[in-house]
Amino acid sequence: MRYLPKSPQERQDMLAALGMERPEDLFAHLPADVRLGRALEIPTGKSEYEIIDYFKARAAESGEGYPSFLGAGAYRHFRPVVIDPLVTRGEFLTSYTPYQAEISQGVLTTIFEFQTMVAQLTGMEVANASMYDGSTATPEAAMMAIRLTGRDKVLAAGSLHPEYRQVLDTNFQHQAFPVETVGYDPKTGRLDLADLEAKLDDETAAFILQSPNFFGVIEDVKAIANLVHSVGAKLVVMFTEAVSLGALAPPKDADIVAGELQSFAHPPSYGGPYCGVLATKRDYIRQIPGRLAGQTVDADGNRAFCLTLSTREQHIRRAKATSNICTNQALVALMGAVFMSVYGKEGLRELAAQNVAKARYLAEALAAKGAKAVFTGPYFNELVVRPKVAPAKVNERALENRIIGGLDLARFFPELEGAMLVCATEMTTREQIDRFAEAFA
Amino acid sequence: MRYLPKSPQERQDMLAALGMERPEDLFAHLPADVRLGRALEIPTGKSEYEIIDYFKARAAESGEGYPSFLGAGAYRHFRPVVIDPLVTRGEFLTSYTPYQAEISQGVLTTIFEFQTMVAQLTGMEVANASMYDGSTATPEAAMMAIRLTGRDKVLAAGSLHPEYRQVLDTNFQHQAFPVETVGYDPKTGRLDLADLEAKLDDETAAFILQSPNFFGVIEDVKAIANLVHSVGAKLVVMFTEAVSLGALAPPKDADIVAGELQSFAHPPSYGGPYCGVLATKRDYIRQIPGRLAGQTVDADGNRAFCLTLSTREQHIRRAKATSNICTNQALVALMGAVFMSVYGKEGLRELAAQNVAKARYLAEALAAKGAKAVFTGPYFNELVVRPKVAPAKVNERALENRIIGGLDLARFFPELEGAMLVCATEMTTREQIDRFAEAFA
Amino acid sequence: MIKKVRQHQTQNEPLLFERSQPGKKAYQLPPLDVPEVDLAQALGAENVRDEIAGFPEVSEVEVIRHYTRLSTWNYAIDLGLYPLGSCTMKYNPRVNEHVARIDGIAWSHPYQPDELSQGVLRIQWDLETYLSEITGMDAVTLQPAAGAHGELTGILLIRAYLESQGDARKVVLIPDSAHGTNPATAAIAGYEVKEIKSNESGMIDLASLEAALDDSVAALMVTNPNTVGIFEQDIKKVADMLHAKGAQLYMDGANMNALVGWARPGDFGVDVMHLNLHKTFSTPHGGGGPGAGPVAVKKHLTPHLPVPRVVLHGDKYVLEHDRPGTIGRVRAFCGNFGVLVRALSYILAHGGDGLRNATVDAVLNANYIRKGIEDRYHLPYKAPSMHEAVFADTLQSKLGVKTGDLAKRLIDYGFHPYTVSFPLIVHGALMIEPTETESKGELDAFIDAMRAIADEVENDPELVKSALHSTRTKRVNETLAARNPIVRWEP
Amino acid sequence: MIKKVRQHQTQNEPLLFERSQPGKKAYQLPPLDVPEVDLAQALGAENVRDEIAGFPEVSEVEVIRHYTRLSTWNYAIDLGLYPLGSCTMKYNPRVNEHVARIDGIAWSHPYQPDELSQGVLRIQWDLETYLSEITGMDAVTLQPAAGAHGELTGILLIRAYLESQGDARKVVLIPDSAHGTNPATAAIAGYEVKEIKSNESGMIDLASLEAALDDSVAALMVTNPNTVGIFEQDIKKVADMLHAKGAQLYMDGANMNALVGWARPGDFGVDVMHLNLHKTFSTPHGGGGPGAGPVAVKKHLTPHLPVPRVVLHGDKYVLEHDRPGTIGRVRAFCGNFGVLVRALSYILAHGGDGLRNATVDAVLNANYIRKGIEDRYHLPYKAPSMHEAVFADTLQSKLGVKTGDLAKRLIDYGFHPYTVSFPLIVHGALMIEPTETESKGELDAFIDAMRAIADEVENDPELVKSALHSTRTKRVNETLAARNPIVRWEP
Ligand SMILES: Cc1ncc(COP(=O)(O)O)c(C=O)c1O
Ligand SMILES: Cc1ncc(COP(=O)(O)O)c(C=O)c1O
Repeated sequence: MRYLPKSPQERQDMLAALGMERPEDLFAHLPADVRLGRALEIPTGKSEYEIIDYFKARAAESGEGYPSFLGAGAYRHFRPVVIDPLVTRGEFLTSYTPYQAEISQGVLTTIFEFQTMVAQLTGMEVANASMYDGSTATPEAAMMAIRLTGRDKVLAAGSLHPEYRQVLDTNFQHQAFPVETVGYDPKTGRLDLADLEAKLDDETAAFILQSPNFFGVIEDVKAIANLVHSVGAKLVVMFTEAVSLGALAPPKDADIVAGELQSFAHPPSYGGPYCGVLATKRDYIRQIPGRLAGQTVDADGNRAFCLTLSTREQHIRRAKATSNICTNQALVALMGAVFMSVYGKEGLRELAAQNVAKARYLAEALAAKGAKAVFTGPYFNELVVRPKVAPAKVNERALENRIIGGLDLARFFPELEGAMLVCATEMTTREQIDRFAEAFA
Repeated sequence: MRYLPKSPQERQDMLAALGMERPEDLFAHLPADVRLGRALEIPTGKSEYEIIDYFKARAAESGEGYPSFLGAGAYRHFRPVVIDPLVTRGEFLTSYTPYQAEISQGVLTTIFEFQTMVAQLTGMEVANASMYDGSTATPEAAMMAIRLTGRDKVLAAGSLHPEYRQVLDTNFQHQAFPVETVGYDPKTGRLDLADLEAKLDDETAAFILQSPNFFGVIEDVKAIANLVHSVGAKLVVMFTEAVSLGALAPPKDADIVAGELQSFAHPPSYGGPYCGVLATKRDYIRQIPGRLAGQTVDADGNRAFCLTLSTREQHIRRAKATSNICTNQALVALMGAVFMSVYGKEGLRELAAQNVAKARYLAEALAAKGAKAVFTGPYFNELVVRPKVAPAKVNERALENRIIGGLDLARFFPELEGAMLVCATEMTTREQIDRFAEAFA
Repeated sequence: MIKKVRQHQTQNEPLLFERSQPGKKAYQLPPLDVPEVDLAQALGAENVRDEIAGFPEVSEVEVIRHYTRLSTWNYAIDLGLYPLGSCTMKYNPRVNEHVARIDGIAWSHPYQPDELSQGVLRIQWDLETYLSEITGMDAVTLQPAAGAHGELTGILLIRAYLESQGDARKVVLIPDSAHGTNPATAAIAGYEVKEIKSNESGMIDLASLEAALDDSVAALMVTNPNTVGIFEQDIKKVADMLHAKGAQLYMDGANMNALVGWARPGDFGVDVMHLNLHKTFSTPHGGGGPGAGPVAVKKHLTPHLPVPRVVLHGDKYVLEHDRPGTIGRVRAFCGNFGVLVRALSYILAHGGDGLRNATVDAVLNANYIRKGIEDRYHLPYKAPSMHEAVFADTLQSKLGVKTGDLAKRLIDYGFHPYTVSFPLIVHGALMIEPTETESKGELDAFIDAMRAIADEVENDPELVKSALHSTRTKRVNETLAARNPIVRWEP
Repeated sequence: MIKKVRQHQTQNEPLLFERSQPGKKAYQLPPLDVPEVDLAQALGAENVRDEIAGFPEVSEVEVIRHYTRLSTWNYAIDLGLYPLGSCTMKYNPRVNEHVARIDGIAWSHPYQPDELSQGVLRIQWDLETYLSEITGMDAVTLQPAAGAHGELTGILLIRAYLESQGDARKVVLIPDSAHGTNPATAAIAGYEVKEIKSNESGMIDLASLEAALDDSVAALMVTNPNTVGIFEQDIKKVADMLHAKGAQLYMDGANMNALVGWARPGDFGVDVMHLNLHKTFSTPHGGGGPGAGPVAVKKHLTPHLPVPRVVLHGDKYVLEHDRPGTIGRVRAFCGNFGVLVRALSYILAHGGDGLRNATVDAVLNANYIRKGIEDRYHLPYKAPSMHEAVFADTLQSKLGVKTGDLAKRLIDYGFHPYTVSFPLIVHGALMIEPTETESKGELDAFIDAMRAIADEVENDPELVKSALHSTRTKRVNETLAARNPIVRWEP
């Protein structure tokens, strides 16, 4: 088999060196009743051409080439061509976690740069090397706030990505940590500050906000931070659309900023692998979950990098670790780092500005067809509209024109029955928007 | 612009360092009447996404995804997936000709391995680093024979690839080198030995044969070699389908073997870039055109490689060089080397055997529709058939089913009016053949 | 004498931020095909950021050179043996990368309608089917993003099941040889961790298990083969003991590369387990991730599996979201889908027989190395090795040379070291896992190097303790890094 | 002090043949979907070969490691400055590689019908159009596979034209500064070569031209800017002198990177020229090729252009094959099409203004380097430099250090050397062409290195003469290689 670099003779020689004759002998010590007496029922091995055909066939069954107006936590953005040739260099693609710093400086340097760029982007002081994704970063951030405050009540905005909230609940339901929801203003789509104020108390460890929130609406982080801090709780600000940070004031009043970096160079890929990030204040560094690369020197006095503060982590601290995370999303983080290198300071802003412009054109095109924006709050590249017909109907019509429509909000928000979330990015063309608008007629 | 790594300030500083103010100053010394007074009429620079869209549109206009039964010097074969990730590593892709051996051992080693594998494949003793392609290798091989023999008359088989012959004529017409054609047997499709014998004389420098020839027919190289050598001439054997060498006895009775390696890992790519090869006897090494990598040692006594015998080449020998070739097809040769590494000894044979089997199935499928094979000689993966209707008609029908048919031979061989050359490779599926056969009904 | 590597130059490279110059660009966007908008107007002036201070500005060629140069400072599987015990660093087939990038797969959106997602759902269905067959379990969820995430999912499944039986219980038992994620996971799932001693042959000590096993115990988390590379001979008895007490058996499947095609956890009493697709199933580690940690369960746990589930309605695949007994959602969307694609590609390439043969070579390689050096390094446990062999630096530490020193010296010899100082039950551990994708030549070179180093320790211990001698970066001061953490660049 | 590189390890690797073992495989083919056939039966037993003696047998992971390891022994543009004079080693944009691999482009067959080839024909049409605009010539053929091939095509065009005027003539004049391919080409085209001296400012000496110019002269092959990087001030006069004698002016366009957007050969009297797309237009050199050498001509030469020609019939592109005056076919099919795709991609990326700006930076970089070292190295010709600056080792050779030694020492400093000992008119030449895709930082580092080496020559010439000191392969014995040529592996 092409993945096994042994000739039959070599295999025999090696068995002989062990005083064995047949491969079976290697497993002779397994208790007879645990050994599998038969071959696995999996079709015999395929050539790479058959494998490619299999996946091409699957791709053709998966909406290949359809324009789409879906966002809601997974966004379509241009991927600079340089990304794949760089991240698929064997030295990056096929290396392990850089525990042996001296022969891992390549990866370590990119992590250090990644941490720096994420911190710059989010307005925080420090960032970690990555989390699984935005959704799993949510309980990690909440746990961190709980450790920081010694309190255990958590509040979460009702406009937090519903699946992020579900992941938070799954993680918390079995610990005694209550999670309460703070409502949103049905007019603006922004957080209901009164409700927040009412629910905040000196038991509150953290309030988890998302901005732009699930409805695409930009929150007033400063005002919210003041309320949260007034009771000594921590403000966690989540984001799902990293591109928004090219234009939006970073949530620097937050204590922890966590979110999803998928928009930076990873295609939607049916939901993963993505790249969670977690950034915070320098003072909280010892409570950060996951890996951190730090700067130091080597024996020659040259600048060098290594994984650091690992006493926080499971392989040292075991049951008392800040998190159980081990493998993270390094390669996707590297894609993000290359993406940020390519766009840079001016590029990210221009990219964000194009997203804003496309979403405005989309909003007007749909409004012209009677699908008005549901919320008045400022939005980035997605918004909630209420078509004259049912969202399901709109999407059905769009699909007939080989267009993937928006997200029917009834799925997550019964009170928003009849409304849908639509998204436009720099990849969405005017012509696609015009065609999509037809479905609202 | 993204390809120019200068900030505006840096550019100004550098101009200043030269005592200049404006970019124009760098060209001030050009005579006024040669300077271009206007901007070039080329649309302003495009983003890579627009560039990709442009080429995707062109691809869609170029028969993308059509099965094809064309061969005739450009063949469709599987490309092992490992090839592109390896040959596009910057160290290979973006390096120059390895004149500085000490920092070019990577490329030099691959050339040395390439030369070895080509020699093994062709049954010759030595091979060069590559020629432009099979067609240009033809006059190079002929010139080599002329130098070796001191004679100047060249005979070429009528079944040599017609475009190879045209290139030979273009190169020779302006030198006093006559080129004569040796006919083929209209029954077998093999060389007309009598005609060869009649035309060979002691003026003859070389006879240029192709096997498998343009009709896909395998020639009796040994018999032909005997005739050619009997008058002291050199036998040049060309090939266009390298995969055939996985199954066919190598033309070891030839003095020079030249041909086209495109089949080894380069897609048809509308005709190029391909990879010409030239192999011969060790005694003739100083008459070889083009680059040669040779083994030597470095100052530490370690095995090393370098370009060698460059006294043959234009940059040293100038007007007396064995050829004017400088840039060759190194990267395509590297693809070929990786291809040969992947298939190896057993793989090439199995690959060739699959081609033989597919071509036999094709022949039977077409015969069943009344398109009989025109020649009786043994063939590899392409053959000449005579459909009941005109080839143009067959191809037209095939095209209606989104299939690219065969080559109408009337284009090159008036006497074969009504016949067509069809090819099947390991990529041609039974189902495609069956569908193509419909067009012959 | 070092035969594997030779000294060469590698390019230096500053940090991106040190390369940055105002106005350099590596990007260009297509012109807007819709009216431009004023950001302040559209977003509200107070919401618009000023420039991202310190963010890099470089050109395309500088991006290419930056990452290309950095890459040359890194060791990788594509360069040679990477014998990290417990990590299963095997060859990552390139076709996996190729198929994961096919447009319809890479660009499919998790919320696109099921009828337009039949292909991506089928991929998950097929992978679940094959993983069930390989593990001998009844069902699989592909949601978890990595092994540790799979552990959490698995423990939550046990908790949900036990709750449905009336009592979630309080304690999770974990052998002292376990990986750190096991106790960390149990704690996060709200369980108290009790450690079980290993016996003199490196296996679970049945007596200590017996002693610790009362009806407060929810589960035992066992790794099999365990972290010293030994198959737990009594695994069935262990399962019976647990089940008799109403507790569940969780298996950490990180070492599944030793069993695929030869033994199935489902056949030896495991109730729930995770797999590491980035180990056993060849998806690339990429410098630390991404991975995927599917969880396989027995029938009694299936009602509790996380949502969504891929189910087949007639001939259509659909995502099922509401399942009464579910523990809920463990990750947004459908897990690390792109990693699942790669793993399926690997399984298709091998097929059933191929996977079985791969396991043979994995175990053969480990034992071949064991045989090659066991006369020079202390082997604490003599039981037959499976996919990895674990040694101790006992002989060398007598001469003041520790496993960490041996590891650095191994780098001078051109190899990535084994896993250092894990598992904790072996003092000064050298944990060596070659995997099946290493040639005899590479293994022989490794054995020669290990033996040569053993000689050096005897003849010139200083040479070994003062390693590294041949890398562009010499020993890195990790203490300094931790004492004064600098985790970002500052102007 | 060397700041650009640091020593690191690189993996050793034997030749493929030395890795080979009977029965190892890196391939698998899909099962045959048609009946198998017996080779001996199908082909005739006498035509079937026995196994390919010595051919390699390795596995996929070994293929990956073999070429990956070898690649680490190689310098490249992606690693740093590659200032080979006359070679225009500029950054090769990755998008070019991407588009050349789009299915419909990579898999289009040269004999597929024109109506099914509109896209690939349009690509050629657009490229010809842009190259005509850039050169100021009337027509372009894309057939030639490289510069030298373009030269041959161009000289054959001149021959055909002169023949059509009644006499092909006998002589081609070539300056002594010319590249070796020029005389080699003229000879192959059946012309006698007469050399023209350069004058003290490195330009064509009009007197010697005058003297050599009689009606046996078919053409002058001039490189402009010439190979010392200087623009031929009298180029128009030269053209007039030739035309007055009925001779043609051929321009070697290898140095076109100095002129694009600023001056057009068609505007200064050139009748025919070639371009090197693998220089000026950024297609990768790939270790020596492939390239493409389009030839641009004035109207009077168009009837003789090689077949096929892409022509527009109404709104359809067609390949025109029969053209009475043509010199015939210079290459099978349509030239190095994939290279043409990359060059067009480059032109589209820059656009007209962009190309002009790129030329500015190319000339700026060359002059910046010149300025940076002209006080330490002898500059034989003082005329303003265009895209490259040519120095001589005069000062250093006094101390016994030759340009070749300086080049090797430059490698120790982490740079690929300049072009050594060319052009021949400069004794001990250092021919330096940075191109526009180098940053100021990279140029400053190069200047520092050149100056440091100049110091070393004065303080410690031996150090320089004994270079290399830092590479895995030390000075290679080229004499031995030539004396006893081993050009293939033998068991
Ligand atoms: C035995 C064992 N268990 C669990 C894990 C954790 O898996 P992951 O890193 O995928 O979270 C590892 C990985 O190192 C391991 O070796
Ligand atoms: C001045 C000059 N002319 C001609 C050539 C030959 O071009 P090619 O190598 O593409 O055949 C070169 C390339 O080195 C050159 O520098």
